[in-house]
Amino acid sequence: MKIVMAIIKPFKLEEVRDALTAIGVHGLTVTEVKGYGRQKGHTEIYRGAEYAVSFLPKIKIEVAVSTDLVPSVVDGITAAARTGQIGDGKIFIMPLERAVRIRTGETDADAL
Amino acid sequence: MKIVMAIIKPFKLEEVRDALTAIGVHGLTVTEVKGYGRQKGHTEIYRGAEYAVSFLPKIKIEVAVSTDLVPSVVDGITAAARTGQIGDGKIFIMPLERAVRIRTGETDADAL
Amino acid sequence: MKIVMAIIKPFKLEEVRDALTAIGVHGLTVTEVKGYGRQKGHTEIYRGAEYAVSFLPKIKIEVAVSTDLVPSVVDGITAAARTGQIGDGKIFIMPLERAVRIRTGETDADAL
Amino acid sequence: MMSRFTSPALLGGLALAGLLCGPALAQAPAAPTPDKGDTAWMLVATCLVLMMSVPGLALFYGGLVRTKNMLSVLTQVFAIVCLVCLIWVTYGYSLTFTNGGGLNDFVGGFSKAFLAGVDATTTAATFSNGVVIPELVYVCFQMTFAMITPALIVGAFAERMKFSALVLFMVLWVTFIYFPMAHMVWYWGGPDVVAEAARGLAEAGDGAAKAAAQTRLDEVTADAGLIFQWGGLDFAGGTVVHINAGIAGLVGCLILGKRIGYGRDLLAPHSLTMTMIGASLLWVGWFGFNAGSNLEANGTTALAMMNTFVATAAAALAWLFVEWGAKGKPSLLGLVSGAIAGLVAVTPASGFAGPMGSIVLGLIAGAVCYLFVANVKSALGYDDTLDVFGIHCIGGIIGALATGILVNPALGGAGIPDYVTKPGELSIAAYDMATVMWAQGKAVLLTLAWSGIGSAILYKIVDLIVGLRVTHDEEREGLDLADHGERAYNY
Amino acid sequence: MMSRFTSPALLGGLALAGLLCGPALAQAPAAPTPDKGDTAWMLVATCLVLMMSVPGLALFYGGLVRTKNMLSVLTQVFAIVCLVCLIWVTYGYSLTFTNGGGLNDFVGGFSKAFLAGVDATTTAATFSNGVVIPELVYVCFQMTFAMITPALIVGAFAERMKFSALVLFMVLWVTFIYFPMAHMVWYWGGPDVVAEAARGLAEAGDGAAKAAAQTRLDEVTADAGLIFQWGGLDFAGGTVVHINAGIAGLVGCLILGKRIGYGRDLLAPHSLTMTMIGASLLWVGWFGFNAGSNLEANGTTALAMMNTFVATAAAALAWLFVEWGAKGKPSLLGLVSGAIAGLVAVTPASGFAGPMGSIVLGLIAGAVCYLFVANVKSALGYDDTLDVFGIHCIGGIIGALATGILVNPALGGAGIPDYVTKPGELSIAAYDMATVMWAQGKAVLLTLAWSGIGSAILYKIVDLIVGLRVTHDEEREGLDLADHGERAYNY
Amino acid sequence: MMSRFTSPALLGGLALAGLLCGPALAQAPAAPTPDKGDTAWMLVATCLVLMMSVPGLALFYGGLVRTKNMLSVLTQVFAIVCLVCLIWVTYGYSLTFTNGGGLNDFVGGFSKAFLAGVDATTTAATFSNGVVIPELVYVCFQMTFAMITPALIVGAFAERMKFSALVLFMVLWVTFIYFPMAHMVWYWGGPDVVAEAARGLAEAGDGAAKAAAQTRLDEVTADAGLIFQWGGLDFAGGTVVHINAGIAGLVGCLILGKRIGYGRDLLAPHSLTMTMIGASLLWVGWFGFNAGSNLEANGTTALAMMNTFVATAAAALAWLFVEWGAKGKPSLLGLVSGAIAGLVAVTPASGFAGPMGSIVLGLIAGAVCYLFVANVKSALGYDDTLDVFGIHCIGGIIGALATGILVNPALGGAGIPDYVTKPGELSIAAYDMATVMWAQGKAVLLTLAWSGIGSAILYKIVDLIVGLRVTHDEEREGLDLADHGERAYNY
Ligand SMILES: Nc1ncnc2c1ncn2[C@@H]1O[C@H](COP(=O)(O)OP(=O)(O)O)[C@@H](O)[C@H]1O
Ligand SMILES: Nc1ncnc2c1ncn2[C@@H]1O[C@H](COP(=O)(O)OP(=O)(O)O)[C@@H](O)[C@H]1O
Ligand SMILES: Nc1ncnc2c1ncn2[C@@H]1O[C@H](COP(=O)(O)OP(=O)(O)O)[C@@H](O)[C@H]1O
Repeated sequence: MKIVMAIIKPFKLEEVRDALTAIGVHGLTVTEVKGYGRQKGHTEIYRGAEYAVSFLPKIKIEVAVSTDLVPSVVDGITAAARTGQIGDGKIFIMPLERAVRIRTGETDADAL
Repeated sequence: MKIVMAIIKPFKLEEVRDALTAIGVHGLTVTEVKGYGRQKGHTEIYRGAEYAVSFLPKIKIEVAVSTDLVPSVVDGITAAARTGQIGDGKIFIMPLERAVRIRTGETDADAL
Repeated sequence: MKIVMAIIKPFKLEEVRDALTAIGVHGLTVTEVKGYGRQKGHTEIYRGAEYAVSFLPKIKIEVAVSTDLVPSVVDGITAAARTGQIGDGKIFIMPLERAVRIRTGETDADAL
Repeated sequence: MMSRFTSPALLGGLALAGLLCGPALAQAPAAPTPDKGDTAWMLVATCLVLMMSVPGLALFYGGLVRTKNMLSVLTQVFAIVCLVCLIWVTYGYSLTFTNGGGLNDFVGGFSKAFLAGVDATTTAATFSNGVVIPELVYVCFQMTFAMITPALIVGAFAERMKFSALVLFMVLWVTFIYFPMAHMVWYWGGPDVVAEAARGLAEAGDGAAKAAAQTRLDEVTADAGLIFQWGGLDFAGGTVVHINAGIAGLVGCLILGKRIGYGRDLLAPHSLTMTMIGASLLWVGWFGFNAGSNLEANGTTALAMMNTFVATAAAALAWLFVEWGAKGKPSLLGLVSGAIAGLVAVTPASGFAGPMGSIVLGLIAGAVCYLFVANVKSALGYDDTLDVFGIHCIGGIIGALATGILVNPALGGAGIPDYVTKPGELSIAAYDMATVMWAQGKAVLLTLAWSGIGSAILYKIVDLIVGLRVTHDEEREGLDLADHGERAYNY
Repeated sequence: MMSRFTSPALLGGLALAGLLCGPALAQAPAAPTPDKGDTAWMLVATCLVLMMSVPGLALFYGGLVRTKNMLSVLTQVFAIVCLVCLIWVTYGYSLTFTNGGGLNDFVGGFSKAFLAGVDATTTAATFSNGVVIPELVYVCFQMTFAMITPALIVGAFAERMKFSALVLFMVLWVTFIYFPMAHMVWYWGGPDVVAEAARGLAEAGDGAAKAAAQTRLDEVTADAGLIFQWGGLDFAGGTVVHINAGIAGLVGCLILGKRIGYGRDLLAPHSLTMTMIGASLLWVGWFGFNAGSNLEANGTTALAMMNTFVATAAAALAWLFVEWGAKGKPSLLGLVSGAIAGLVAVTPASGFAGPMGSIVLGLIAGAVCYLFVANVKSALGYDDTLDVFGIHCIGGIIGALATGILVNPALGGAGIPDYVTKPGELSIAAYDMATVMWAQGKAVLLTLAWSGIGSAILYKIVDLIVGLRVTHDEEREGLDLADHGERAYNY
Repeated sequence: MMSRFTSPALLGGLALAGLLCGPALAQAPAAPTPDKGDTAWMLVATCLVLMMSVPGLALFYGGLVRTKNMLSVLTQVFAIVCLVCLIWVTYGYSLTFTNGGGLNDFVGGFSKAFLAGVDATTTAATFSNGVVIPELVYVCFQMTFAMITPALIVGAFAERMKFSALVLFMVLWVTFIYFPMAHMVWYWGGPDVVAEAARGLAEAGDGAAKAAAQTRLDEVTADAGLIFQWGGLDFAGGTVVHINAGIAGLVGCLILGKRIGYGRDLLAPHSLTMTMIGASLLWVGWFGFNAGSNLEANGTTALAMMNTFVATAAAALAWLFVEWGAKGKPSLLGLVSGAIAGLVAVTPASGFAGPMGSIVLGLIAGAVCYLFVANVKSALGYDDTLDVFGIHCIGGIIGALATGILVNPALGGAGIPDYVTKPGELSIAAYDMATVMWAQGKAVLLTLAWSGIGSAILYKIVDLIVGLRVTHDEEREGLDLADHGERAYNY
């Protein structure tokens, strides 16, 4: 199993969620994060004092999936989250050794 | 070492924290997240416009522990976080290659 | 590749960011988290009722880097985030199997 | 022919004495001096109406938009208040409350531009013979009405209009839509002038003298805005303020088009707490608006206050319970939206209706506006962000028409004042429903037409000059950062 | 026997002239006309008291609950205000301020139901002979008191009571608890009626005439609520408003039981910012409440304002410093809680005490309420969510008793008015501590009993009909989503 | 020598009749009785000025600090208001508004300590002969000025000053800086006293009688504060309130030093929403401040209101557009900061200038304060957290000097009153620019010196006793938790 972690633009969340549901992924966890990267931020001015804000609001999605699903998940996310502009985000894939569903105690594949 | 990542219901945080302390885990990191899964959300209505909210507030707990502790940690969390109802959440176990305590530079087991 | 996950004191973010940029890491993701550990929290009193608050505000930084960069990244973060007092935080290193840049589809090293 | 003076139209016209505004005619020093109790009340009423705009309306609206647009709404409302303030003293007051010569039916002139001739010693008439207030407090009180009316429109195209476009539009709108409307409905000579002319006629012998006196009286009663002459009843601004702003808002949101994600994404209010604070301050301030419109501190003022209490409560509960029944839950947003609908509806009726009539009016306004906002809007599918049309225009029309019915003494109403029959003292004229409703109907239609068409033209002009709407990326990022380079919150 | 008229009890009773409320008796047109300065002030005072409820109290309470229940508190307070508004004009005003015939000691009648006979021309008496105000402004002013009192109770069972249950309970509570209490304490005939009867007696010859005049005077002084006749002093509502609501709250939280996690989880206020805004608006609005209770704009009104300033400041600082000493930190919540405690305590005393006496009263109220909330409550272990009992009931009792002492001219107090000795002008009666304190004590006890027992019965009835409390899951999710389907914030 | 009485200095002095404050001299019962309209207005004005401090100023300031310091700002402002309240009635009012004997030029005495001799029957003079108000409302009104002035200083060293130090400093500051300043600018005998003496002189025969009358008049005119005698014009407190607090703030932030991270980290306002609410309430409340300073409800009150409207709007727009041009975006913070700058600048001029003059004043104040805050401050590099100096001191100086020009009738000003030439009625004295400006200049300089030097000494004293600043760790954690053990928000 893998944990697929994607950093995307906030307003893309709904589309990505739908894309994942479409390929049979029915659970995911979302976190509001701030991202720093190539995409340049904006400037805020308060009473003449200028502040360059380089951290931009992003959404982090974590999905645990069985290894075989990974490619389609990656493609699904990529397709749904892309705008073609800098700042679209990244997808990271990490190994997941074990998964447990708290309610039932089911493990691994059954837990997802 | 492993990183144990658990997604639980918000009001269970205190109990889970106590359970972990009980088995000798004295550090953890908590994140407020939103979860999507089997548990159905609620509907919000604003001036007649209905919105189905499918993302529910959850708490994500991340604990770095030595491998031998993993089973008891999983059991502890499961016991403390379970209500038996849909939405209790998941536990994910990921490999942790290295840990460092910033203050002292101690590494791995000593860092936890 | 690795995912370097660091938990630091909030007011150290800027310094850590600069340290990373200095060693050529130009992207990272930041999350506001709450930490529980050795560092003792504070007490809040509302109309005579005292509450011990043991969760402290921390910042979680996640950086995906090529394996060879890990040591310098760890050193950079450690140096920048250290105050020498309890609560400085931790650095965790996890394996990263794959990385994708959503905008271009580039993968792994090119995606970072 | 004296008959002319008992004609319902004129009685209606005189009934307008019941209207918000006395004349701006400065009285000679010989004239009656202001009662300090009236002056104190009008000073306070003015503060209350300012509080309706800032922070009241700004918070009511701001709480309903998404976080990323909160600051833009606050800025828009506050900026409009400041802009109109300067425009009002420059030429707005003059265009509204002076004789416009040939154009007098529609708009005033420039004789009081830059407040020429207005100082701490001049006075303005009220609706009681021989009772005046300092003209400057009257100018201030009227100014607060000119400030809030354009600010109401903001809600219709919130979250997408360019700030520069908004500023330009509002300057044009108050100049070409608001001032003329206010003049048409509220400009007249005041009770003493009418009484004097009427007395002249009464005392005049026959023949030439009588004819002359008659002509004089005709002149006096003709020296008023068009709708005033028609005899439309509007105690505190149902037509001038609410219908006027409501229709301008509808036209605006139709021309600007829907927000990105409208109907798809969750466009939930970012802080109903702020909306509730705003609604509460609007209610509190509205007593200055409605009860202040009596220009005196007397029993009628108390009546206007009472009506403003009960109609609001009735409408709030009506909306709450109808929604509870229809959607299964009683909502705070429904409760406060109903309250505003009630306040809007009772505005033109506040000094004319009786308390029980006002309760009925409130119940109707709350239920109808709910249906409009919850069903009609989605059915028609336009994106009136904060329901300016559904609440202010619809509520205003309900109120304007209901006023014609509830003024009837038989229904506990105050009746239509007549300053002519017994010059110098106020008598109540006979009530003729047909006449009154005809006048009310014409007033509503003219307002809808003038503001609807006029606003459409102004939007187009502004679109050509600076463009009305922000870019898609700016709209996504939110107007706060895009237009103002600030964020409402940095928690 | 004239002696009766100098009996302390009666003097105390007449002292009630100092009370919040004049009679609702409409005066004949012949009667004195209102001074516009008084009218202006009462119009404003009414707006101020409404502002105390919405947004004041709603924010003070709302800020103290958890985010997930914020919206429910706002909705509850706003809905109560609207409900009571309609009930008041329907039968509340009549039940409170008319003669109740056989039940007159306890409650009024229905002669003014639907505001029958009340219009823009009728007037209400004040506490000065020959001074009246428009009855409608008096009705509005009194209405705002009836609105805020039940809203105060909300704090006791916040975060767990079902909205439908709350609505039903409040309708019953104002009807069976509030209106009777207000009648018992505030209903009387007014100074002119008393003066007239007294003059009659003075001028009466001997024998039959004298006896008749005596009977007449007895009737007049008997035409008042029970506590009024006892001679309890309550300038602005210490018993009727604060003790009344406070005890009802205590009973409520005992019957509903503790919140889930009480004593275990961190039930911290979600926004002390909102609480501070609420406290500030309560203070500002309270001048309408206390100074407005004089029904005139004169020196006594200014005295009430001064007392409302200093007692509040003293209590706020007392709580701050006591807590600073006891817990090691000066807290904002302590500061504003003390301010409210001071406002509550000075309410019955505001027009009777002198400034220095009010400072002492404030210091005591702040310190005692702190001890109660911080120690006694946890000792007894009941879950009065927002300390309605600890602040309003305890503070109200302290104020009610202190009023009996501070009214003493020897302590700088205003003294007890006597309308009988010199009919037509106000004279100050001799001060007899025992008598006054006895009257105050009885008033407090009757209030505690009437409201405590009565409320308990009403809670049980409501529990049977709709159930008082939400389910565990709903309580965990929060009332905002569970009861209203909305969230206070969507940041 | 009568000439003395036409000397510009004295005329200027008498012009101070235009000042905020009448004397506290209680009039004999024989004296004129208060008009209830005036009383009503002053009661309201007092409520409005309290609302400026809490919640107004607290929110305006609080919104501008970081979340972790929000609660500390709210606590500081609320605590200052309560502290000054008790100090004022204890000895503040007496030190300000009684004759200080040998020190009378600089400060009053203790004859009215604990409000000795002040009760519901005593009255205070206004600026019209024969017009008085209840002394207690005057005491309350003045008290609200004493409350807000020290609270203004808080903004300069926000986010780093220790609460205990702040409490101690404020107690000392009002005692040694504010009360004397207020006495110097506002203490005088009132129009009736002057008129009586002048009449005496007029009626006096020649020789001894005339000399005696002359001496009497000299005494009367000499029984006033130093700046009052100089003839400085300050309608509502430009010097006493704004320059006074502004310079004290500058000195404070220089002594405490910069905040950690100043110039490096993003020290963005945590809630411009709160700042906007605060600014709006400040504007609304400021009508009580400026128009209330006329102590009556008449045409001049209306003039002060009008000026307070237009100067504010003009300054808000000036700042908005200048920043728009300079930085490329129109900001909400700029808009509301400009509004405050305009309110500050028009404060001393509000009853003297004409509307058009006030607009010009506002435009200048908005633009200059912007330049000061945006450029000068960063150039000089001091950390005046919330720009107390840049807005209140600079704006106050602009207003004080402009008042001397705009009072000129030739520029639409109200002119300088003269109570002597025609005893008993108000006449306007000839305008002599040099004299007036000289008086204004001296007033400004004395204020800067007295408050600047005095405050520096007090800061040092407090630093020695308790230490002014929190530790680095506490500053990082935020004052809310460090000083008060609470958080402003727990979302
Ligand atoms: N090395 C990295 N490790 C973790 N997160 C990263 C890294 N690089 C970029 N990100 C995340 O991806 C987001 C988008 O990256 P950015 O360089 O701005 O644009 P793009 O994804 O188009 O290259 C960043 O805001 C950040 O949250
Ligand atoms: N595949 C997944 N990857 C990541 N998080 C998941 C996944 N499935 C569920 N979750 C998280 O677990 C939470 C609970 O899952 P849900 O299906 O609602 O109930 P249950 O845990 O009882 O099966 C979700 O809200 C989501 O945050
Ligand atoms: N075992 C752990 N797993 C995950 N996070 C941890 C663990 N131990 C500590 N942390 C995080 O590191 C932070 C600092 O740890 P703490 O023990 O307080 O101080 P120090 O880092 O100096 O040992 C904690 O607040 C928590 O967020």
